[in-house]
Amino acid sequence: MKRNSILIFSLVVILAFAFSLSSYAQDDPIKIGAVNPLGDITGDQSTKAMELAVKEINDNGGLLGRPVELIVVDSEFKPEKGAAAIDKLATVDEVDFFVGGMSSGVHQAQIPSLKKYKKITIWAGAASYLAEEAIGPDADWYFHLHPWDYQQGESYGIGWSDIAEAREEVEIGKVFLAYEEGGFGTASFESYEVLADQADEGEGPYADILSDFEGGSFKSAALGGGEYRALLRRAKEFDPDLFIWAGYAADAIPLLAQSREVGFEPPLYVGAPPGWPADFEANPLSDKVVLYGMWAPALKEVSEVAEHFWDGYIKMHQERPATYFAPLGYTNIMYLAKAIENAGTLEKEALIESLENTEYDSPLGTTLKIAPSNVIKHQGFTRQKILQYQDGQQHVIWPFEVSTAELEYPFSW
Amino acid sequence: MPILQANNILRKFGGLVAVNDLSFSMEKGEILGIIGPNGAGKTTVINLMAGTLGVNKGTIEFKDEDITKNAAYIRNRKGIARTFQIVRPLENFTAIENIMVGALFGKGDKLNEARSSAQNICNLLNIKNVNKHVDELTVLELKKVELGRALAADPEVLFLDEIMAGLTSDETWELIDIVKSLQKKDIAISVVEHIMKVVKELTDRVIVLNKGQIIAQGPYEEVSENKEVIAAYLGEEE
Amino acid sequence: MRKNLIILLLLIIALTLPLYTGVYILHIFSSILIFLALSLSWDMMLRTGQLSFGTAGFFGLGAYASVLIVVKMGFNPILSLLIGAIFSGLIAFILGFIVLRLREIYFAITTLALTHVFSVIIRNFSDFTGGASGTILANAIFEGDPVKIYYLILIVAVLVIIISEVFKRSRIHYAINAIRNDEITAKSSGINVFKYLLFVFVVTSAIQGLVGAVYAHQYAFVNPESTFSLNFLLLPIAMALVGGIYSTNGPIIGALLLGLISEYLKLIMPYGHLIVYGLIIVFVVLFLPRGIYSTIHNKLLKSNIIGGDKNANTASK
Amino acid sequence: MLEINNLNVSYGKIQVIWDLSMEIKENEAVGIFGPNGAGKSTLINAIIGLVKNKEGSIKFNEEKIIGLETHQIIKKGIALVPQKRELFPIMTVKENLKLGAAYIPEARGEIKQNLEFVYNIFPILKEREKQLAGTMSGGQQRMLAVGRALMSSPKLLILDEPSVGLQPSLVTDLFKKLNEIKKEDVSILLAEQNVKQGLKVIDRGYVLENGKIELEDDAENLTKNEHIQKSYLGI
Amino acid sequence: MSFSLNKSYKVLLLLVIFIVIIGFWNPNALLDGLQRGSLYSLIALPLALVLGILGVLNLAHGEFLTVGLYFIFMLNNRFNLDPLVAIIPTVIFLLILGAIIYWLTIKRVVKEGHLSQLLLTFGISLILIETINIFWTSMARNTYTSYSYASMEVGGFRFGTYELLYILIAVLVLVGLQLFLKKTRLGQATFAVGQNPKGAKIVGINVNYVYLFVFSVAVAILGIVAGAMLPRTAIFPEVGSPFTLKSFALAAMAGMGNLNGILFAGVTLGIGEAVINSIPNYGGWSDIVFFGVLIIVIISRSYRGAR
Repeated sequence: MKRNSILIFSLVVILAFAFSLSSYAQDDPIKIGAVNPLGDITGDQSTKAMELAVKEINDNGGLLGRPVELIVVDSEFKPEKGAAAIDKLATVDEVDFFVGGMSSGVHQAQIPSLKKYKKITIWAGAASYLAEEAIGPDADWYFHLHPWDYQQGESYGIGWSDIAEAREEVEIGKVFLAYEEGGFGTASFESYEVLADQADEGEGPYADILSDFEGGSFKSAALGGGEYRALLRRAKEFDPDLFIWAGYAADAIPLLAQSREVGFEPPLYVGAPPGWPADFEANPLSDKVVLYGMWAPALKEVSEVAEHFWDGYIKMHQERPATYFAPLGYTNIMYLAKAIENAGTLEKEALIESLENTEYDSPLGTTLKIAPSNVIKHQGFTRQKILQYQDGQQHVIWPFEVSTAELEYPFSW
Repeated sequence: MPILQANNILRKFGGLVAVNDLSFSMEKGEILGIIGPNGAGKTTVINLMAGTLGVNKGTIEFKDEDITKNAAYIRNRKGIARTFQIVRPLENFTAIENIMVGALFGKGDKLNEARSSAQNICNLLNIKNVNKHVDELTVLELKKVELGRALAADPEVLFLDEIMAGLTSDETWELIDIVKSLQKKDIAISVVEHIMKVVKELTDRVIVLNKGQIIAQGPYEEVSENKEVIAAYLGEEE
Repeated sequence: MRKNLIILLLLIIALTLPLYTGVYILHIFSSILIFLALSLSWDMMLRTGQLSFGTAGFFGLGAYASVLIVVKMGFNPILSLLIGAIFSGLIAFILGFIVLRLREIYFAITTLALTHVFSVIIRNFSDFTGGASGTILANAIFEGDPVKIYYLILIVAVLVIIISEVFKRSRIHYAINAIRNDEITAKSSGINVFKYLLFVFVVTSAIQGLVGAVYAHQYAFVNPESTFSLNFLLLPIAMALVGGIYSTNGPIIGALLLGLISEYLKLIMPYGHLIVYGLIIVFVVLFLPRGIYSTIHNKLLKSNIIGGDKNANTASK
Repeated sequence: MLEINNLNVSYGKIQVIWDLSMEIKENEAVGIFGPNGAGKSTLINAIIGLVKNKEGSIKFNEEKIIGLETHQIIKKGIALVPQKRELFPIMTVKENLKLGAAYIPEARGEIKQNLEFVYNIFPILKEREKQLAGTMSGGQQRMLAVGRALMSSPKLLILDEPSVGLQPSLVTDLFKKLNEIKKEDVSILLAEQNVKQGLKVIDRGYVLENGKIELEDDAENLTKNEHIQKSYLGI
Repeated sequence: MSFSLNKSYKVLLLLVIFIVIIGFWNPNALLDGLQRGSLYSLIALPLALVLGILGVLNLAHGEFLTVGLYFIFMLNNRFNLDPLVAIIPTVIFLLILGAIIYWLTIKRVVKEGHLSQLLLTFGISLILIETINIFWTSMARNTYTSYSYASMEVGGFRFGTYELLYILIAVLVLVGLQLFLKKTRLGQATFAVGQNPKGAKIVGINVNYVYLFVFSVAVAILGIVAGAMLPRTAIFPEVGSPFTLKSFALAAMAGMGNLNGILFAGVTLGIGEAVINSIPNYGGWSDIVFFGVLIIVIISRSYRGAR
């Protein structure tokens, strides 16, 4: 008897739950399902940029004569929630495509689900090589836009080689990497180690420029750390030509402040977090700090797409894009739309072929082009950019084609 | 032959010697009274015998076996049971479940056996509200439950710590009769009591403790005349 | 009789769920069952009076043990789930001799600290564990078949529910309930307190290890950040408390309710749903302090709608 | 001064005090006797507001105090010497005493006189005024508890079984001090198991059995009364 | 509840020896550890106060710090108030916030068991984090102050000066609390309630009022910490969260309610962490120091039977 109330109660909850879902069922539009961590600035802005793209597409009459609908589910940065989101989008909303991004941990949990549906998936986040291995070489429906962690290290090697060639005084012999001890930083370190070994053998992108490499880990302020001085003193002793840190936005200012405190002044001070703090450029400490990334607001000066995106985003959301995940999210949708238009159909084989062949001039300032990477067939961007904070503005230094300013060298307090 | 024997046991709390070089023994079927003024160490003696506390020195023998090193639960299983001065019923249980705990673990009954042995004990002790939660029981019932839990372990030695405290006169008599009936089952019983009429009525023999030592022993009538005992109780008259 | 009927009905619903719901609902229920099992295992330890904060730690150990044994030694995945359970149980057995001397908040903080220690050790032995990046499985268990995974998790959850009920109906119940109430009385009633604490600690840790292993195999990866996440501690506790502690039904109701509410809230309000979630928790503590199950149950009991089945009514004092 | 009418008190579901009425007059010392568990402490806790579950009327100086919080009742001029003393173990003797007055508006100005008064009655407290309360012997702690209660310049002093845990000689000593305190315009309510000693202090007494008053008489008659002698004067 | 120092003389001696050795071997680690450890202690003090006096384990402790940091950030951002000056309004704001939260929620669970308190404060922490997230997003934010990275060089030994402020504030707050507890009427009431709530009622102390006061003051102290921290740290919605556990660890290590002990425990662990941090390639183990030492202290204490 006592379980009766429980039973009825659970039934009511289940029914209400199921009922709420039925309202999602609609037929007509092309449905794109996005999974992003909405509580986080990256996921939030990426989603908003996707909404902008969808709005633009629909304003232009949709795709293949059909409107486009974006259905967003929050991953909450939790693996099981992110994976369930894929199932919801596939089975309840019956979306045609998956898009989304961020955390590798969440993405790894989504991969079994993605493999179940084998729908065309265009992923904007997750850089860990483990995610790539988990996807495996056979997933021809899987397109990955963000450069993998090893590609990032590679591309900087190319960039610095270019810069060193163009600017005689720039020296990149000794590199010190400070990395946060979690998955993100450790993956960077591992890929740098590989590149350094290659350079020792006279191979790889760092072959001509790198002579000595050392790394050290720290606990990120984002995870309760924030004490870097011991590590910075080690770096100071090592006396690198290029100092680079791979941590999170929360580490940016404290690291700089503590570097200054211990008197550490490397000629190149580089940060490679996934995002930067709000108004970082307004902080005087930021001057001449080099950053790795995919995008800078300044790109709107040299790229029409970037300018178009910038204006559109601000108009629609009354806020500025603050992370490169915003233009990347926009790219995510626009690239898919363009491929659909090129293919003229939603049929999977044809569309995959079209995606392989479609090139898209992205607001990131580079053209998106699909090529195989270490494991998967369909990798999008492989290059990051080298940027620099100059006088309260982010400028693109390299690739030279889209550069908005020259490297200011050397870094000094 | 004594069933339980304490040889020169000593227990300190920090610097305070609570029980000092104490020896005594208990025989089958006798009721031994342990009396003495407040703070004499009576409850400590029970704690030491039941294993709730360990001794610093000395040995305890039960049926010619050295049990000094045995933990409380082992002593209980071997046949030494006790009640507590302030009743400590298991609050989430009903009356009968409290008693079942004794049967289950002290005696090693199976679950269904334990229920029937507990029911038997309830009958023996005249506990009527067997399925009431302990927080609904009267003081007398709680005392009986406490006694019942100890009895359920089927003990050969039973320590009763101020089991009459807080009862009315009628209730006290009821409980005295119950304890006497236990004596007939050949259980060696030891009672700590403040109420002298109970001691007088119940015990075959008493030991009088003061400051952790025995100052007198023998039948109650004899001991109650002892000058040292009276002084210990009343203090030196000024 | 009637009670059995309802249990049967619920079991039939659970067993036939894949027939009339889609993959998504199945996935949600799989997650809920995972947390349900964790919540119940935490509650089972609590019934001894020991507040454990080690749930996430043993969850993570089990996950790592089972994944690594598959990746490094090519074990059968199903078998590896058992290895996960055994490994967590074994570590709990060893640690139990040390930490089960502790009580209350000291036990809680030590088990929590152990969780961190586990994760730091695993992160730093990167050659074997994959370090901070973690390790992936080539394939999710059952090739990711959601129905099979659902049944696997259902079996685990039912197993845990059965263990919980066995605990409630056997002498274990009398022992651990007595220990929680009054350790000294328990000892002088012949109960080997340490043995029972150790037993329950090992069993519940093994359950947590098993659940961790299943979770890892469902998603085919482990890494220190997500596998030792405090979500696997805080959510199960919240579920048990919201539902009602010291019972089998409480954590079940709590897990179902919080699991469904959180998913539902997320769909109806993408932004800020966690605030509402927090408000619900605060509300429950303030107005239903014994948890939903116990509150409803006691109300019904008082109004004599249901009989005096006192066994089930073991809410906090 | 204190007037209790038809008081019923329960702990949870168990009713402990049944329809109890009693009174204490100005400058009177009243005893409540009864064995363990008779309800003496519960009655005192009800008066002082430490037990919430109660019905009936309790008036102090014509003012209704039932339902007030403990700290409010204390401020009306009632002081308690609890059975378990309830001292502040890691404060010194002097600090403990001062706390007795610090939160009573009337007593705050009289700290000096009261301190002197207490030291006079219990010279040992003066000797040990810098010692931590927790390190003193049971008897000294009892004196400190009485002293702390006196610091609040109470009109009514309630003592809950002050003899528990004390050596008989100390009990005798303590009750002598109570006789001294009695002279100082203070009413006393003394709950005791130890009737023999208690009767030396009080003017009038109630005998409590199972939450009900069985007997009320003046001290002299109580001493003679067969009933209590039999039940409680065993030793 | 023991505020006394007496028992910790031996520990103190060991600590001094430890510090001297570290000082000779690696002065940088010593200073880093002292500064960090002081910060840990500062944050742990109010948690220990609430735990010791109310008996409430506040899981939202770190979130109150977060709220303080954001409040100061806002004052700095909008009104250009220096973070250290902004401490004053922030302390007042947090005092009021603490009082409100106490009245609305904590008050009802003070007498309940630890479990209700845990769940309640867990709910509160969730609400606080998510509210901040909605207002300010998850983006990390900073203030800029020119003094926050100042450093000095004495005889070739270079060290940062700003975080010396942590040590100073930690000592000041601790001394202030001790003086307050010893010298003021409210402080004595607090001290009394901490030792014996029933005894406190009996001497006429309004225990509920003391609880309210202690909880609010504990939250308000976090305002001071927030002001000192902000120039050196980035803020984001979870910035305070990791400190709850660390504070709890320190309180447990010091022994419940031992305020002096918290400073010693914090400094010891801070130095321990700094030492591990300064060993190349073993920095990843520094968490082990914190939790390993914690476990060892708790267990060894239980073996001595002083639970």
